[in-house]
Amino acid sequence: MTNLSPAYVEGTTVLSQERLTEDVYRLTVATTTGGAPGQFYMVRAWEREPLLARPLSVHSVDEDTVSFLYQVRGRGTELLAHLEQGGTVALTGPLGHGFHTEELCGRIAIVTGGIGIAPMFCLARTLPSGDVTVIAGFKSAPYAVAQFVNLGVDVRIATEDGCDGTRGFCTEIFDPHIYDMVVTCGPMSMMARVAHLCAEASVPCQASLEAHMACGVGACLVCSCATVLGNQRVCADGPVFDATEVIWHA
Amino acid sequence: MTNLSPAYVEGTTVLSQERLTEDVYRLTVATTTGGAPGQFYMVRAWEREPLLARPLSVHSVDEDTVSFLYQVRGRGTELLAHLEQGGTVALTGPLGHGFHTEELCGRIAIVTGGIGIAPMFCLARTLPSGDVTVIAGFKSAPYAVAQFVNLGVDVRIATEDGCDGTRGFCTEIFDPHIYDMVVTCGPMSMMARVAHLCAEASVPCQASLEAHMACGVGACLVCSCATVLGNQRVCADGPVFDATEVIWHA
Amino acid sequence: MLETTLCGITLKNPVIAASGTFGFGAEYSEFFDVSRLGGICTKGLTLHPREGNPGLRVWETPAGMMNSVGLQNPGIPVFLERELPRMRTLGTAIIANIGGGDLEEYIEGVRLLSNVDGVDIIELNISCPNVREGGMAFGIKCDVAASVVAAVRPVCAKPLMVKLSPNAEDITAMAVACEQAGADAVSLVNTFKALAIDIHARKAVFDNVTAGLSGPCIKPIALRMVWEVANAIHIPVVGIGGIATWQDALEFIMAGATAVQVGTATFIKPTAMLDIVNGLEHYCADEHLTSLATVCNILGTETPLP
Amino acid sequence: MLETTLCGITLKNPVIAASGTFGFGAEYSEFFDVSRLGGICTKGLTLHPREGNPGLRVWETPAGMMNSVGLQNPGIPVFLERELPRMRTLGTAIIANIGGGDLEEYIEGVRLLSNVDGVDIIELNISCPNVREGGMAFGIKCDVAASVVAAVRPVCAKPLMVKLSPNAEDITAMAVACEQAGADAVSLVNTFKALAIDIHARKAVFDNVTAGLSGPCIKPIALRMVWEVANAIHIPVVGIGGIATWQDALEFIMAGATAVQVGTATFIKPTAMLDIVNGLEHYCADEHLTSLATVCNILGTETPLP
Ligand SMILES: Cc1cc2nc3c(=O)[nH]c(=O)nc-3n(C[C@H](O)[C@H](O)[C@H](O)COP(=O)(O)OP(=O)(O)OC[C@H]3O[C@@H](n4cnc5c(N)ncnc54)[C@H](O)[C@@H]3O)c2cc1C
Ligand SMILES: Cc1cc2nc3c(=O)[nH]c(=O)nc-3n(C[C@H](O)[C@H](O)[C@H](O)COP(=O)(O)OP(=O)(O)OC[C@H]3O[C@@H](n4cnc5c(N)ncnc54)[C@H](O)[C@@H]3O)c2cc1C
Ligand SMILES: Cc1cc2nc3c(=O)[nH]c(=O)nc-3n(C[C@H](O)[C@H](O)[C@H](O)COP(=O)(O)O)c2cc1C
Ligand SMILES: Cc1cc2nc3c(=O)[nH]c(=O)nc-3n(C[C@H](O)[C@H](O)[C@H](O)COP(=O)(O)O)c2cc1C
Ligand code: FES
Ligand code: FES
Repeated sequence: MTNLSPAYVEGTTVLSQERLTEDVYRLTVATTTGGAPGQFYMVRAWEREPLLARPLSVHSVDEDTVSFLYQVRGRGTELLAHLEQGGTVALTGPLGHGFHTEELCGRIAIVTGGIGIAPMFCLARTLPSGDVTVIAGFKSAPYAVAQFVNLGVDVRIATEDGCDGTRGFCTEIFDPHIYDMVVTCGPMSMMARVAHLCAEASVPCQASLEAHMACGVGACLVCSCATVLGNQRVCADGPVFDATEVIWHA
Repeated sequence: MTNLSPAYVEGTTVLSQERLTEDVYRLTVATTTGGAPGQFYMVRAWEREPLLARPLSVHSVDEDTVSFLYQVRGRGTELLAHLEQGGTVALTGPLGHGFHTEELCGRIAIVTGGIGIAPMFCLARTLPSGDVTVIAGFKSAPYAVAQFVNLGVDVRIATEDGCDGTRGFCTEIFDPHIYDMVVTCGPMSMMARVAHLCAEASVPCQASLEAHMACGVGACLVCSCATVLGNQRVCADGPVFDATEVIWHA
Repeated sequence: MLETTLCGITLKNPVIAASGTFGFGAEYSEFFDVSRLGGICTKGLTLHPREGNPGLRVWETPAGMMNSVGLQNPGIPVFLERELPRMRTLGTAIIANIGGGDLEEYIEGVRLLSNVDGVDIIELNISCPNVREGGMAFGIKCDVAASVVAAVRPVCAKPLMVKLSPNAEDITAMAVACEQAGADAVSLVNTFKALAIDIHARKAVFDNVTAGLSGPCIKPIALRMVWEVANAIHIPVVGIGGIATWQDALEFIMAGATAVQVGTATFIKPTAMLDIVNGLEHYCADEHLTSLATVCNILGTETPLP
Repeated sequence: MLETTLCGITLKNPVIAASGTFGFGAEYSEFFDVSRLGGICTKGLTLHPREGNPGLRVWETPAGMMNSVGLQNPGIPVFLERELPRMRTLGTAIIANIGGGDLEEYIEGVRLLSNVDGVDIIELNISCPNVREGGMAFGIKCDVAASVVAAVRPVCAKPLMVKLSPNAEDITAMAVACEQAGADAVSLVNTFKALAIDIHARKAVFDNVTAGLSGPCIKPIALRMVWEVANAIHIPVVGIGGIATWQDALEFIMAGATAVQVGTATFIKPTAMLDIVNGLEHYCADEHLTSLATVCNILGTETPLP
């Protein structure tokens, strides 16, 4: 899928804000700027504080809306959660290089931890559903999985507290050998584990990385991650990288 | 009237927010902390920015509410204007020394410029209405005057654009000689003029001064005004001063 | 748990009201039990009374404020007569902050404050940026600062804490010089020399042109300075600059501060210091610390950058 | 109206993208017409490529941010080959910002940049706080700074602008020293050395312990420094530090800056510099100014405080 080029737009209208769990929300805004799976926006719903915008992946997209799925972590996401229908946000995006969808064929595993599931819905929509398995780990109650089921995608769940699916980490119910391609997003430690399993099984893996960002567009170099090609910018060279290129323990 | 002692209370509920003109609002909050005429509160309706709270006079008070009458001037008052019923503010107050009501007898003139009318309603309520004349100046359309009329107080209006009452400044329709006591609040230049007229006519005058404030409680000394007694703190020694003690051109 | 010893004086806790932001302690007594504080620094005192600076005295900046009070104070004799007796009833340590126009004024001021009961520590302000002859010159160059400290040391019968300016050429060298000249502790930082311009009037906002910047905006720089100084001297360091929460206070302690002072945050919330004391108490309880000393100066002395 | 001459180079307007915040100009071309800018400073270049610092590189503070990028760059030869040709198509002045580990690296780097078309000004960064040997040491002491400037001057065929550190012991004396050593202009300030501590991990947030503070929080201090420097030297001053609006830019100009650089504000709003250019244009029109020079350095040289 082609990565779209970005714009900066203030005053984008909030169409809906849904609370999915205690701390997970889905925000839908009216914009035609779109986005490919794995691309993200820098989102700002406040004037001066915090200083920087927050990166959020495109969760779902259509001609004139974009949705974000996000978890409240700190001040920025807390302010996002205060938004109501009719409110406005400033958006910079879509940004970055998303998933290499042209490489995704055969049996595909989508392995996610927690809010790492966010970018996967718009990805799954572009894939032939019968070939896709989502293996999603959560701390406790799962969220945002029904929509995958609706797509006809096979969903397997692991929860740390055992409240749903298998008790434990998603990496424990993930066997790379039965897939041709793997994509992953979640905490770095979890993705490192997925990358390791895939490397052992010689299965290609695309990982969507996280980093603290300032500009989000590739200009400031604060979001670097160590790769075999040297330091790369998560925002502009990624966020999606070939997992074998990432130096996971750097 | 006795000046009440202050408290700091967060989460005071907004009971109503009325817009009186383009940029003048009346905010009523649920608090039992009260206030004497001329006392004020440090008001904060935001978390971090602007840094400091804003001083607002007690406009009206009863057992379990306090109202403020304010004009949007900058960022702080703009944020106040965004408050809606059910919202909350942090209040420090009531603060300062209000009008010396025990001295107010005989024929009393209340001379105000613009939003300087704010502290006068709760003052007028404590005075015998037949003895009081309000002489209020405005740039354009007057506000908050009907309530004085309802008290039975005589109200005379001057507007700079002549849209109501006499065209010109309120000081032009104010003759100190026909009063026994004068109280004034408004822009410093206007109060200086009132003070001058009163001094010439040997009529006692109480003026409620303005100053930029930080603490509002007398601890930081940033709000000083020059008086014949030396520098005084507007927040703690005032805001109401004997006009003859203020050095108006300092 | 929070008890702290600062140059021989026992403080209930390490949270002290910063000079010039807490008057003489009476004002905020209406809002909270000020005896719960570790101490109170008086408004900056000078031998003779001062009217302070004319013109506007306060201006807001992003996450900060500038002030140009200019050491308005009743003078030390009036302080001793009228304010100190009342302060002594507040139930917390009293730190007399003293400024001065010249060396003689400092010496005479310290002498007067030394002779009275009820002043626990003398804080020598060599760093006020808002007075023409008022100490800034003393706070820039190490040798000048050392000479002031050396001059007042013989007449100072109380613990002597020297308050350093972030405008000093080299604040670490300055702290070392003060230690060598006989200081019992240093406190830092005072306000940063800053400027604001009224673009409509086309002139400086303040009559004095520059004024002192304080508040959350300066915290990251102040914290760095405290860390550098704490690793360079052997006497206690009191951390100051933009502290608004218990987490901020803890950062200063971890950077090497024995105690902290809180200024601007009190304007934002009168009870801010109480929250800080309570927050530190909970932190110690949660982390099973018997004393904050356990987490004091834990970054180590290694300075990776020149 | 806004046309500005900076050491012989004509800029469309006085608004320049600050080094390290605008890449090599390509990234933000997607958001606005960067040819409307007065100029662009490149990311800090060094003779040899650098990977920059490991660990976290950014942290937010009240009204500011700290960064620890550490001069990651492809090296001057690669810059000249790959980035400069593209930059030259952007239609704005190109200012090559150069850092260095040692004197030799500075000299060789300046020599390389001097020999090419398309670089309009060389900005000598003697002030980056984020590289171990990377210039900070050069940016603290006047004599060291002067020696670097004197050393590169003979090999520098372009206008030479020296970027000063707010961490300098005496930034005014430093500017004077650079002027005497042959600088054609100075730009100030670079970031302030600052510290943040992760209280849960009980260690510094950054691997390097300290990092550089930028953004609106530093504006009042940077403005004061620009004013002091502008009144002490005769070469142009470029003002930098927390500029986010046209009003901020105008304050720096009134304080004596010939031009300004904008860094962090672009992260907050990609088109911030465009708004500043437009705002200054409207200001000039509204005030009937034919040039901003009319309002440059209007506070006067009188320094009421020592
Ligand atoms: C490309 C990209 C896409 C992302 N997409 C999503 C998404 O779709 N949904 C979602 O909920 N989150 C997403 N994130 C993470 C999200 O940006 C952070 O959770 C958010 O910035 C936290 O901001 P805050 O102010 O709420 O928390 P803060 O107070 O800033 O921090 C709270 C916690 O979050 C961590 N954190 C802060 N910023 C980041 C960051 N940029 N990346 C990783 N951790 C961070 C901090 O270290 C801290 O532990 C994405 C991050 C990146 C880099
Ligand atoms: C004791 C006292 C009582 C007051 N009572 C009222 C009241 O009842 N109703 C009302 O509308 N206003 C009142 N004011 C004035 C009010 O405090 C200011 O208008 C307000 O603080 C402006 O804040 P801002 O953030 O909106 O504007 P800012 O952006 O801070 O400033 C906008 C303009 O207002 C001026 N200003 C800012 N702060 C003050 C201040 N403290 N005093 C005077 N001018 C200031 C600035 O110089 C500027 O010109 C009172 C002021 C004092 C000192
Ligand atoms: C209004 C005001 C007045 C001050 N007066 C003094 C003073 O008289 N003596 C002094 O040593 N410091 C004085 N200071 C500096 C503070 O004590 C403190 O060092 C500085 O404000 C930084 O701390 P903060 O950021 O917590 O406010 C003053 C600060 C402010 C804001
Ligand atoms: C992420 C980042 C990287 C920077 N890199 C450089 C650099 O390579 N060279 C340099 O001279 N200054 C560098 N700076 C400093 C800026 O050019 C500027 O001097 C400083 O940020 C203050 O301006 P501001 O407050 O507008 O950001 C950098 C600043 C930031 C925020
Ligand atoms: S966030 Fe600026 S380069 Fe990635
Ligand atoms: S505002 Fe602090 S003394 Fe008046």
